[in-house]
Amino acid sequence: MKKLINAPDEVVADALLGMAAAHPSLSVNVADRYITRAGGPTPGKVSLVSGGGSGHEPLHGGYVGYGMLDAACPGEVFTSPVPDQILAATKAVDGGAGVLHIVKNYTGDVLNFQMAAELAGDDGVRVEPVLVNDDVAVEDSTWTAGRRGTGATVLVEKIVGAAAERGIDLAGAVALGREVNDRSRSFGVALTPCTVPAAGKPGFELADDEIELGVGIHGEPGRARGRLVPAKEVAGTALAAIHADAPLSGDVLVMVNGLGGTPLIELYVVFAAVAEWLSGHNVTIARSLVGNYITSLEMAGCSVTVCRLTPQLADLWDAPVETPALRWGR
Amino acid sequence: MKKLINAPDEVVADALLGMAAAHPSLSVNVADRYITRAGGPTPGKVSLVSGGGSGHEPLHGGYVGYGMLDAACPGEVFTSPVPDQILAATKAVDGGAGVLHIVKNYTGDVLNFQMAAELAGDDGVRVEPVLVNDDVAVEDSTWTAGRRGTGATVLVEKIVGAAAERGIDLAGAVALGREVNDRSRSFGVALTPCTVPAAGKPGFELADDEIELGVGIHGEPGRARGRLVPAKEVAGTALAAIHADAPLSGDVLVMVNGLGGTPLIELYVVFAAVAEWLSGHNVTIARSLVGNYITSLEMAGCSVTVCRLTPQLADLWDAPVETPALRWGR
Amino acid sequence: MDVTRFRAWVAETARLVAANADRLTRLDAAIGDGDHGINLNRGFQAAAAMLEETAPATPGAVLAGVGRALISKTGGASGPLYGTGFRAAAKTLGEDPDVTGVQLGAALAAAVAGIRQLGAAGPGDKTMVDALEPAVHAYQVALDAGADLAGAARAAAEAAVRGLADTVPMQARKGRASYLGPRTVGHEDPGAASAALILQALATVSAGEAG
Amino acid sequence: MDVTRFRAWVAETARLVAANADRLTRLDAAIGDGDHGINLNRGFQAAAAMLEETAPATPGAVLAGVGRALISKTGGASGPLYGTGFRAAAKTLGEDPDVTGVQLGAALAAAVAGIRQLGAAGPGDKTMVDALEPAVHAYQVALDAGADLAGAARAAAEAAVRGLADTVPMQARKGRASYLGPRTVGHEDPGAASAALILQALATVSAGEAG
Ligand SMILES: Nc1ncnc2c1ncn2[C@@H]1O[C@H](COP(=O)(O)OP(=O)(O)O)[C@@H](O)[C@H]1O
Ligand SMILES: Nc1ncnc2c1ncn2[C@@H]1O[C@H](COP(=O)(O)OP(=O)(O)O)[C@@H](O)[C@H]1O
Ligand SMILES: [Mg+2]
Ligand SMILES: [Mg+2]
Ligand SMILES: [Mg+2]
Ligand SMILES: [Mg+2]
Repeated sequence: MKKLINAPDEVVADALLGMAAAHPSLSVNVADRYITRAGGPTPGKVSLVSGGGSGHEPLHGGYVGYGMLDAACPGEVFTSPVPDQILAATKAVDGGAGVLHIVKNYTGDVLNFQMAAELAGDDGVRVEPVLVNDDVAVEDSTWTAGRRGTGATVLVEKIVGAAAERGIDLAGAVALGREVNDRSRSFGVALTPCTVPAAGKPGFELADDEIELGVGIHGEPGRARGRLVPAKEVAGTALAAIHADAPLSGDVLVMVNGLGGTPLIELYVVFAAVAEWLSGHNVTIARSLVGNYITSLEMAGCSVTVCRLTPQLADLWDAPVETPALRWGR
Repeated sequence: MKKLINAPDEVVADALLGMAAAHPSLSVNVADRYITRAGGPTPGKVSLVSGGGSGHEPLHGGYVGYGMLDAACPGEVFTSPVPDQILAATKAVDGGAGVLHIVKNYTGDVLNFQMAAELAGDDGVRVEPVLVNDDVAVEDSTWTAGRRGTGATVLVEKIVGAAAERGIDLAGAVALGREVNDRSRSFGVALTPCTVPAAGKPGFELADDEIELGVGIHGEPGRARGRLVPAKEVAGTALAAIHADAPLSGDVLVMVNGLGGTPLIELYVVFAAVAEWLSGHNVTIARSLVGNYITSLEMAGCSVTVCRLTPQLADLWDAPVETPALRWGR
Repeated sequence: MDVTRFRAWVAETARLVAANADRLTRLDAAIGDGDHGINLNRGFQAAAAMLEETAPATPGAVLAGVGRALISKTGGASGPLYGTGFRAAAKTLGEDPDVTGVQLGAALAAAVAGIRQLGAAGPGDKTMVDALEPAVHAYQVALDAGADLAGAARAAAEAAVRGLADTVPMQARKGRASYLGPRTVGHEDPGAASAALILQALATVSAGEAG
Repeated sequence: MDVTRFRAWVAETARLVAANADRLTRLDAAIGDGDHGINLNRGFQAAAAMLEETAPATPGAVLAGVGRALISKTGGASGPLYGTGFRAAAKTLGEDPDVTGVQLGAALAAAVAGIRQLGAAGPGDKTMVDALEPAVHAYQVALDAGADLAGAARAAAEAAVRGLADTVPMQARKGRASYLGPRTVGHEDPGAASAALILQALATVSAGEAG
């Protein structure tokens, strides 16, 4: 295992110290493991809290700031946070209008956020959850844990965050979050595995000519193993899976996201292929993101997320945002 | 070689197509290999043109936009651009106030920009170069090619770009660029090699417990090979080399830059170590950047750049910038 | 079974989980995200440490404290699930200083019920439930057949190991492993493996109980 | 040596560079950035293609066109350097349809002078100059000793190969390799290796020249 760390069990704490030193706009509670805006809660505004395992940076801490999250709760690497830290963050940012929990649909995240929400309710804080489950690589079924939450999480945090700054209420925030999630789909491909620091070895092995299709963001293998194919075929596979699940048309927001170990030049090569596929299907790229926004440690590969926009969603996407990882308009 | 590409000799063209599709704010000339602002030249403003080999993304194309570059010229991967494309870009963005060539100090870049500048002069365009040579891993000497240009390039492009928007003239831009370069120092460390697509094999081999100290941004080995040590020691080595070359004090801008394959969580771990070292030496981090800003394909590792700020430089750093890779204030 | 033995149970579980952490993590790497051993080891170390500090007076207090510690320190899916299980078991024991075989059976049944309710997993979903459910059943059967607490605990531990083996051919329908669908067939479920360890520890410490 | 032979020289150089591209790139990977073979192959393929299209009428026009093509297509340090060298050589030839051994010697000398002026590298800096300089010198010595163009070209090619070998113990002071300092000792310089190929090609095509 080759990493720029001090010790496997100090990675999360050290990274939080780094965020605190790098971003005066954040208030980082290293001991209790949560990050809030330095300014504190905005009275009367619905507060957004998200969290999950670490190793997905900039998600979630990098999205704390004006127009996006009020707090983020990083768990151990790839391990959901515990109720204590979620509860502490929830109480710290409640501005009286209630708190929205943006939860990626993983059993661990769901259960820990649920327990925290119950405890917060006991303390008089109104909490509503929004589940993100956009990964089409996983079959949707009420008999299973359902779909994973991946790239759409960034979109939900940005769009609902913008609406919260404009004064949307908690029920409206829940509905908007569900709408963004329902309109979004993602598909991921891995070229290499990644290594959880505490584990010390890669999660799986891949031959030089093999890739994993339909991976999530936790270094897990995908739904199937395939041959290393040109970027155009990778993009085609991802978009075909998305299109088959929820037919694409009109204006879309496209995110070509790097999983952590893939250089930007390759992400642009993939984006070109995605753009070609979409224009061939009369779909218009109205907004786009290319880069590392929701990662899986040093895994090489990418995920493609497509959100079918409405004028309202596009307007909220364009609204000012000021976070360490996403910033425009101020 | 495992990459998300279509063919080794199509990487640069495909990536340019991707940039064109992703960024309406850019005008990408794929055939002639240069990128300008979609708006065209700003009359009366000194124009900034930079370029170099591809594989360093977001450098340089990602820095084209308001407050930074007017044009970027990407060469083949790790190969300096040719005079033709530099000349075409220089003429395309000249707003009448002259063109500043921001050139990283590599023989190839220097010679090709020099030839382009001569040709542009023949065509009546005033061109002045600024050389960036901030890498302390290389001994400075008039008998050699001198020092490499690395992280400081981002700072020169941002700060001189801001001054250009405010109306600085060509001579002033040259002087300011030199000042930023003179006040900046960098040091890089690699944990893994990287593979040039056309070459197909890594530039060097490293054992699981080895790192390369003092690497540049072209997949080359460093000045020396060392043992894999904790992030604190890596940061200490980099900062000690910088401090020995140009003693640090007062307010500084710190960039902890990922070389392409290192996840953000590790960069924050390094930033924490850098912050600890600096505060122990009574140096104040006044501004900071953490992320992938000048990369070496998928190489794992990082570089540390420190610029000793003046109030004027800090003010220009804070000025609005609107590019695909660096954006704030608008 | 008195408070000392309950504390011994937790200590022995912590020891077993630590000793098997790599194995649990390897199992989780195959069909999950490779952290189950790490998570559970963190959780039970915290639980054991908590017992050292607070020295709860009754079996119920021991299990309630373990439940809280697991929920606070484990993370992942297994933390809330095991934590909820231990807390549900604690509730059935009240303040009693000494726990009979019958009471322990009721506590174990309550634990599994709590876990099933929270996680909504049933038998055959390839989860810890596939080791816990048969264990609780075997415990009852043994008691009804006249076994004492220790004997029933041994029967439960053996059934849990069989239940773990039975997860191999199953396709996961709950938890992270469900994302891999058919690729989960042929692997043991890590949570079922850790459940077997917890019951193994119970059998070990209760051996020689009068009950 | 007439225009046909000059074009043959370029074609043979392009063939040799293509055949040795991997070797040149490997040498560059050891002490540079691993693209010399790729760069030069791109440059000389473009130069050869240009000759096919434009079919220049004189030796001088051939070399001038090659120089422009190398500058426009090669990139890196070697493109401007070799390009400048060919253009400097072209200037000395003017419009002459046929080039004597003496003229060729002057052209080669002008090429090296142009390269040295642009790159500011001298003997011992571990660059192409360490193959070119001795080659030009050997060419002159051979001519003075009564050799014909072909003989002098052979002497130049042999000297270039020796010059390449002499770069092994040198520490690079120019170009990318200089960044590696002492670590460059023990390696051949890639540009010296490609320079030897260019002179090798000259010896091959000029063999049997009356001169
Ligand atoms: N819904 C559920 N009900 C019961 N057990 C579950 C459920 N989901 C997961 N598990 C158990 O949890 C185990 C994984 O735990 P762990 O790896 O610690 O958490 P995570 O999956 O969040 O990484 C699985 O092997 C399975 O036995
Ligand atoms: N200043 C210089 N003068 C003469 N030759 C040089 C100089 N700098 C570099 N070279 C030659 O160029 C070769 C490298 O060429 P190439 O790899 O194509 O360019 P780059 O170094 O830009 O990648 C070196 O091996 C050396 O022989
Ligand atoms: Mg986990
Ligand atoms: Mg090069
Ligand atoms: Mg797990
Ligand atoms: Mg080179």
